[in-house]
Amino acid sequence: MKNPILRTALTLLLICGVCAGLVAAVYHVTLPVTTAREAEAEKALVLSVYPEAASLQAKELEAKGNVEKLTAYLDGEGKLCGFVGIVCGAGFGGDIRLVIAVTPEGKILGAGVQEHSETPGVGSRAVGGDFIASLTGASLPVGENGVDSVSGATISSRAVMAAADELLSLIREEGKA
Amino acid sequence: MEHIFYAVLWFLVLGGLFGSGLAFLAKKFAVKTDEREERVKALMPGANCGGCGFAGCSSFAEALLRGEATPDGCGSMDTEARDEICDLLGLPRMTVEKKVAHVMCSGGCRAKEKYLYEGIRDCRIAASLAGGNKLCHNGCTGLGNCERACEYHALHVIDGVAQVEKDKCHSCGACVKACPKGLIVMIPEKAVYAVQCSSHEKPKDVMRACEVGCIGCKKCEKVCPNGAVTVTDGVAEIDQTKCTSCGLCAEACPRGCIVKL
Amino acid sequence: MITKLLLILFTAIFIENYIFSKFYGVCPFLGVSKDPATAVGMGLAVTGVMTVSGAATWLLYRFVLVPFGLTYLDTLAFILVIAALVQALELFLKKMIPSLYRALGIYLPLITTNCAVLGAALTGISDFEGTLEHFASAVVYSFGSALGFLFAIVLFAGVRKRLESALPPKAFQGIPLALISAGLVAIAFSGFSGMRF
Amino acid sequence: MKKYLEILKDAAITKNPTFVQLLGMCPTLAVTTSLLNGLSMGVAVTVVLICSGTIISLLRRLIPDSVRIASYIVIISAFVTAVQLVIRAYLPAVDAALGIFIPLIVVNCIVLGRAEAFASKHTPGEAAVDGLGSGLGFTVALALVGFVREFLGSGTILGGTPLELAIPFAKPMLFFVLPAGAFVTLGFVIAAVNALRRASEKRRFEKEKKL
Repeated sequence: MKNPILRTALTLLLICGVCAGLVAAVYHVTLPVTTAREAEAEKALVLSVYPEAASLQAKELEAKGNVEKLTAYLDGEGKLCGFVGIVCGAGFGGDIRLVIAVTPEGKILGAGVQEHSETPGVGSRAVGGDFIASLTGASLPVGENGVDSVSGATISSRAVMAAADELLSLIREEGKA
Repeated sequence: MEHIFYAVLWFLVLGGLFGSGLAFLAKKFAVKTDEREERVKALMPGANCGGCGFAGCSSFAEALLRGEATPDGCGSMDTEARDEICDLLGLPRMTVEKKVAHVMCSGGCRAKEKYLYEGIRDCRIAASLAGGNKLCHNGCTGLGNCERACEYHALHVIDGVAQVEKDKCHSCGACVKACPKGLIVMIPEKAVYAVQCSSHEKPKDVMRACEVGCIGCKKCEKVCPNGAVTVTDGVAEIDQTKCTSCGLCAEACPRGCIVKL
Repeated sequence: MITKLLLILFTAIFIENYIFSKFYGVCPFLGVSKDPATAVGMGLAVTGVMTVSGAATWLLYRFVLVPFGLTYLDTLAFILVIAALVQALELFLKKMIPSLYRALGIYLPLITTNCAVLGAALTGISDFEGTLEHFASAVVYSFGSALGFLFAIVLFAGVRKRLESALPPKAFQGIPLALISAGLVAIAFSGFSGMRF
Repeated sequence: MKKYLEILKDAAITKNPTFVQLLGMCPTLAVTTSLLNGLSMGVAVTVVLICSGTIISLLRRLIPDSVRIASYIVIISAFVTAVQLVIRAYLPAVDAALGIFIPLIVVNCIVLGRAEAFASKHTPGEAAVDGLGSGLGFTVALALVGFVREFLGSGTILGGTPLELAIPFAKPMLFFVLPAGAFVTLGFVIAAVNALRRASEKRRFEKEKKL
């Protein structure tokens, strides 16, 4: 290979091609496992928030704005039993992704946190068990119905409540449509 | 399945594009470098210690190529590298005996103190207070400026006086500059016996100040078979070129300040 | 649109500073911040590379990786682009501005392994939309983070200048003292962390 | 065999990437909020170091100098992406904890540093051992910093035994889990290691002097 440019280009070309091939193969093998695991993790989260969902059919609804996913659950005869929404709130340290189960009338059946990056020990108290548990049973919008924020973690608690309220407004729209 | 095909295809394209681009740029922007320069730079010890008086190995190499310096300017280069550079530059082969640092004092705790020094652990600051806390004017204060200056951890302050680990010394001279009292000199590595005192005081003062100070009694000078030891201005010195390391001077010295390294 | 870009710029420099709150690029930061001159030189070189690579990686992602479903290869593609950019910059500087090339010396190839450059490229494409507006915000984000890096490295070079005259215990000399003072500066930066726009 | 042990000791202890060469600071500061994170990051980096070291030293004569860095970094990032995909598929907890810092192993100064300084000049066997050595050295360093930050910052060890057992009435100090705490903790840990190294060197020198 007298021409150095050709030799250099060919070497880098071969290396990139082989590497890409290797990674693509690994991706191809791991893809089914990853998607299966993620779907299962999400189903587990939904069940932890809305146990009855296991026996109902899920109907995917159109999600807007901060609400990333909204599924309605109908029983055998097609009667609407409840909704489960995954909604994102802008917390102190970053996004807080919540999973909330709501009855058609707007009462929260259960709530859980999928992912947050609040400051450990400060913001995380608002995203911890007790405050989220206090949401259960309250009806939306939570601001007026007796759910008070965690002292010292106001931004995070307000983010959680705002996210819940936004889910409600989307559900009300769905309800009318 | 087809994403694997696309992945390989696209990366072949990207790899080829960048590969040829870089190769083309390398040719177009090729800076006319003297190919000897790469070779000489590769032979450098790479310590950038400054012992040769230049800002680092690469500038010393450039000076070599411009002929402004000679290969024996660098002490910490091993001999084969120096020979190859001499051949590359067409100079006669130079032999440079490797020099190592040597502390011209062995007082430390055995040297009495004028006052109790509780200041900052720095020889230069201590020396500014009436020449340091030792009775002996140019005694080692043992606060370790040289130890800190040495990149290769070749110097350690033990029992209050700095001592050199010969095999670790890269003869870069950093310690020589660091010692405020100029107690550190470079002696040939092969030296076996060396004087560890640099006090030019009168015998009476030396006796009062330090247990191992040289009082200039000239016993070593008389006993040395080949005149390598001379006492000048109250302190003995060994001329390493004449010294055959017979060791007679060390035995003869009543103070024990001629030491076997 | 402009205000949104300015907010991104401000956030990237102060709130999510690349050194003090996200830890991208700490190796060159510790290595180069000894002397302010090389710190500025390094900071400018990194700014140039980060901005250009921010744009190039976004375009590569938009027109190659997304349409062909190769998003899992983003790291591989981005690092290839960055390495090629740095190598090209190195050749260019060696020929056109040898003095700057010699001043940067070892730290120029180090830009390839600088976590900040790849970090900016990867964060730039998070919650990705193919719009021109997102392209502008990605480029401004890279430029802002580079300015944050430059600001942090120059600020810290000043701090380290003061550290030279300090006489800590032997074990703390050099990097440990620099790290602890970097920790104190990081406390100051954590004051920004709560701001939301 | 002794040669390999020598390389291993040299890479892991005498030239420890974190405490002696001061490389790989970004993951050391960012990921060591807990001992488990530190360990998983260390293991991931070790795997990448060994694989990339072996391959790079296999190809060392084929790669022309003008694209040397580009080719090394592509090989390294291929292994890193493979490790990332495997972790995302089989170890979700580790993926959640380490997140963005797994792809950043590609630009970890240790990996490319070892590739250029060692792997490109030695045989694959030696490169693999050197990768293992520096990987172990890095993992130990990460584990140490991770332990200190987790114990002081969130008062637990591996998420389990609370702080109160060790020191009565002690409350965890949030500072050590925050970014600023990372800098300070690493500073103190390196200072402690320096002190140990200096003391052992002086003791060794004194012992030699006595011989």
